[in-house]
Amino acid sequence: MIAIDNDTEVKQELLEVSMGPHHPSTHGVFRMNVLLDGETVVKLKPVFGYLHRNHEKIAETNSYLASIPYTDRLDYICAMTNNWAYTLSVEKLAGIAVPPRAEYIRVIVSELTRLINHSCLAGFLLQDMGALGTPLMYAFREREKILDLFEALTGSRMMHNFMRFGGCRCDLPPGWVDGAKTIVAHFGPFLDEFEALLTGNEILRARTEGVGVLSGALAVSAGVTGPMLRASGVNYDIRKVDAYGAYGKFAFRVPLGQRGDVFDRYMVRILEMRESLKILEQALRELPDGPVIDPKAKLRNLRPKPGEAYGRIESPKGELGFYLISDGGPTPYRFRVRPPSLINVTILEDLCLGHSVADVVVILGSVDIVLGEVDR
Amino acid sequence: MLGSGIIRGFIETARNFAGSYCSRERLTTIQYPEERLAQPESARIMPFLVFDGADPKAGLRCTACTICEQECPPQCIYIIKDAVKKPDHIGKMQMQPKVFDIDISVCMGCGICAEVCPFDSIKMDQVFELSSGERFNTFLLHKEQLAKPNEYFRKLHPSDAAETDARRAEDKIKAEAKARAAAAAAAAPKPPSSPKPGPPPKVPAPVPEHAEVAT
Amino acid sequence: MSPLVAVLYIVGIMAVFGSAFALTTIAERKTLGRMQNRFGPNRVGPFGILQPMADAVKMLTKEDIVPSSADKLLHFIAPLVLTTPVWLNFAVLPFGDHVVAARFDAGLLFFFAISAASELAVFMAGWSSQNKYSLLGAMRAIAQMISYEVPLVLSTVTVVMMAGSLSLTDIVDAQSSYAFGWLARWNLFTPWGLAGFGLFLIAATAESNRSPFDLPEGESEIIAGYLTEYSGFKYALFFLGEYLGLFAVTGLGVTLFLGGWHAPVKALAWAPSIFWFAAKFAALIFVFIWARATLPRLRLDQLLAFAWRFLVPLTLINIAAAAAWHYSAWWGFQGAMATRWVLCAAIIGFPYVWLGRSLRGGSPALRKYTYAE
Amino acid sequence: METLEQLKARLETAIPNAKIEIVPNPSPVNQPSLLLDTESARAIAHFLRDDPQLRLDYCSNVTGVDWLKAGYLEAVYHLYSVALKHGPVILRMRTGNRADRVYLPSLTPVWRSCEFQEREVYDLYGIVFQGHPDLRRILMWDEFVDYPMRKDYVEPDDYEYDPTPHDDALEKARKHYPQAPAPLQTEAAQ
Repeated sequence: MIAIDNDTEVKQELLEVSMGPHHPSTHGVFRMNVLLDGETVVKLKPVFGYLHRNHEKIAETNSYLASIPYTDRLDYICAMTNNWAYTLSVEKLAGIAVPPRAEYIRVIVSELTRLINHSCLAGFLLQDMGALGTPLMYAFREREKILDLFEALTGSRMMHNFMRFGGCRCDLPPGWVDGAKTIVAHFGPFLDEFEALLTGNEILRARTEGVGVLSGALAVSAGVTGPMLRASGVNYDIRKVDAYGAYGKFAFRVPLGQRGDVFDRYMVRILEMRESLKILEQALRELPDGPVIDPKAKLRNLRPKPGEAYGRIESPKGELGFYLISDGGPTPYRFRVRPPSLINVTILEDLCLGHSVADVVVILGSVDIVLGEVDR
Repeated sequence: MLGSGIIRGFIETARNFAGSYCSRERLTTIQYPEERLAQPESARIMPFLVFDGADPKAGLRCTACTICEQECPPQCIYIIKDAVKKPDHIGKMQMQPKVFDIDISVCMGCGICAEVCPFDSIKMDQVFELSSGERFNTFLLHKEQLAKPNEYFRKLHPSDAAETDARRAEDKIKAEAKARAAAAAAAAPKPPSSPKPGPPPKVPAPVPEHAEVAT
Repeated sequence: MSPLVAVLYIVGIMAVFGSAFALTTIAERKTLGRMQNRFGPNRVGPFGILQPMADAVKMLTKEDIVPSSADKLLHFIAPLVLTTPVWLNFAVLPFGDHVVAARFDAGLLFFFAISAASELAVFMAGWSSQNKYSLLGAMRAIAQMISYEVPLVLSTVTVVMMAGSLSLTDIVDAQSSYAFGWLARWNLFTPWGLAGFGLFLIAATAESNRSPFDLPEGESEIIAGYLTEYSGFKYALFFLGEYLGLFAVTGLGVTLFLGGWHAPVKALAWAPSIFWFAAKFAALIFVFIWARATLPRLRLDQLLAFAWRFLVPLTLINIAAAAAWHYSAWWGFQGAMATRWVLCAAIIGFPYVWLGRSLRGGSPALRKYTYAE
Repeated sequence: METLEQLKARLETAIPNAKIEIVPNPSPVNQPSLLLDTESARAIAHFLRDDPQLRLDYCSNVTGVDWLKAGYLEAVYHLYSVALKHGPVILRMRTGNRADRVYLPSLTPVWRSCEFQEREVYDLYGIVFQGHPDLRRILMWDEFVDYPMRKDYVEPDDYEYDPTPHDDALEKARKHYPQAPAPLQTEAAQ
């Protein structure tokens, strides 16, 4: 800002803007204290907590089973992967095995979730860039089909509450696999269409290339995970590193970005969706028969032996981990969620410095946070 | 490049614009109050209580065991046991709830209560139009409002209900056989003194009806 | 012109473009909806046709909020300053055969002079609201509108050169004949006219704050820009003013490049002249809506760079192309027409590629992505 | 990867006055951890990050645990190596008590990912991380006084009117609204 004081001396002042929580791009649940020089960001501090409900404390007073529906609500776009991370941790803590069919089903629903998340993310990113929701609507159009599938399986469109310790709550209903195959077959052409609308678009490229560059070294140090880390060129995918579930059985590749800017983050997600389609094709083709839950696994009254376990999976947003301590009682002594959204946003200020307000919104969109998970 | 990407985008939106007039695929809106999507069998919204027969009080399957109350994640179920017992479908005397309240403003529809219920009593409803202009007396449902007949359950979840009904019928046959055996055993050494000869008038044996519904 | 006719014109223009505003809002929302695989508003009246009425009732009954720290007077008059002068733009537009309110000899000049008033109103709104987002929006608007006024005016210079007049009626008359006996001689069907129309359209989009140049009110960035602190009727006035500005500039585009009220082919010349104007007008409005559904928004620095480093040079080069077209008109050899086209296309085409490349900072190669197994 | 015992021995030779203990983990998953002393923790962290055999360059998870009976707070760090793709190595640090000696060295200078997570532990458990660049509350508001994740935390008695009270909420409602409004009376009448 330029203010002219009494001596007609031109003075430069910084403008402090509180972006959010009542800002169209932060959806009422996130705030950034931004210091601007003109429109250039000089300082940026994210403020959280608007959606804080102390999920961890609630989980420490609830039984192990009763926490599963709460995990649906962490990252409310990807309830399936949240379920999986939690059940995986409890299975580690209590030493429960999962039958192969259940592992396959888990992979299938998780990869479908990844498709939902990444396509919606690209839509939201473009929405923040001012594309008036058109890409978002196309993404939602495809998402609806997957949600229909999830509803037929779990009874709920978003809050699935599907996985259980030692497997899954129920088996696939008849005709489900064929429905999934159809969706997978149609998703590739949809992605082509989506990319025709977006990827080559000069405006999109001008807005995203060279914006919010994240170096690989900083990304690793800051604990950034998921597509954002891989967009910076670091090859680290927990599906490959840990090969949890049935992921070791599938052939898929991990796309890596070069420059770590917003465009790379967008493209890595698009390419990751194409790899997910490959996993889905294999998993749906080779889905084994058998039980979907370990018959010995207890639904209620789970009392793991005292000890602790940290289980993690590659959720669409990054490493989602659950750290559990049991004291032998019916409730976890300590229940900790390692939320990828919160930790990925650590470097928001580093990414935004020197860019304009308009870029802040785009960078925030490309980080891909869900406040249900950031605030818990 | 140099505008070709933008033109491709224009073609894409034009395709969707034209497609919306000729293909359902590109006009996906369901115009809700007039059009409705069929809910899948597994759909779950809020819990309800199942009762057998015609009398919601006598036929209520709930035995007030409070397992659902303990397992409910947001603690929205509230049960007080009644002092008076009543017989269940196999004639065994069971507790019954004096108060069974579900606070559906708190309930998150996870379905864990239905999953843990060992008496097939609590099941998930599929009514989703639950909004109300009155928040004080509408959202705390009592057992009178929660109780729904078994036919209703069969309509909502046919395969689940078929399985439940078959199991319950089998239980009943076993219990009757056991009672007969016990009665026979009791009759052999000394004259019969059976205090409870089963509850034949109580349960209207839902087996034949169910067979029709399930097919 | 008798006062009675003048009053008729005033009433007619206000009625027609006032209802065009209402129609455009609903048409825009429905078109956007269709492009996004949904219906758009279809609840109020048959096919949602009464939606503008519902919007109007909503707007007028909303509370008028004035921030306590605002400059009350400026805050109050800013929407009026925007909306009032815009009407004057329509005075010089020829809507049909002899249907024009004021035959100014310098009609085009008058048009641009009047439309510059909107910048003042926008800055008044942004400044008086005492809101940081409003101020950012106003500053963006000023930078954008002043920058894009230059290419907008320059892109029309070619038309003025060729018609030899600033009067819009004369410009329409200059496009009245038919080539080969059937195809209208619109400016659009010349190389400089085609390029000029494209440049004009881009500049006009920016000038009327339409997507993808809607930075002054870029919702996802600065809430609603200079409109942030406006509500109710004042907001509606701003809305009206913006749409009227868009209509005016669309009408100008029709007049300058699309032959005004003339039919595209001679065989269709029997239709009323006003119909042709309206049809072209609607088609151009559709293009604006289409762009809104398709394109993301530019950033301010990119927007200004685009104006000064791409549009302005290209409009100047377009003038050279027009000159080349004009001075080669006497060529009479076999294939002269084709040669002239190629020449003019080259004069515009090569700088287009070169400027476009330099704007993107070098070669626009697609990135290669590696995969880890 | 070497075993935790080998690692401990190597750490003790590399950092002479380090006091390290191995905390066993009896659960089926084999995840024992290292208990560090607060004085040498940062040196150990640097060693773990930079040692070519370990290269634990990625601190995944930082969390607090309140051991009410034992009387101390604990910070737990889960380390992985992105470069060598192994892990986890789990570090623990314990405070002196739960009241005034709640200071631990911050590992944010070593791993940037600890920044928000240590703030969260500070916010919810009240462990003060010395050397943290920006130790403020993160999830709770700045004026909040208590530490809500501690086991002895008592939630403030700030009952807001609940239209459908039952159980504890009903007790609270009766306490806060002795003149019970209509729904409470119907509830009480039951």
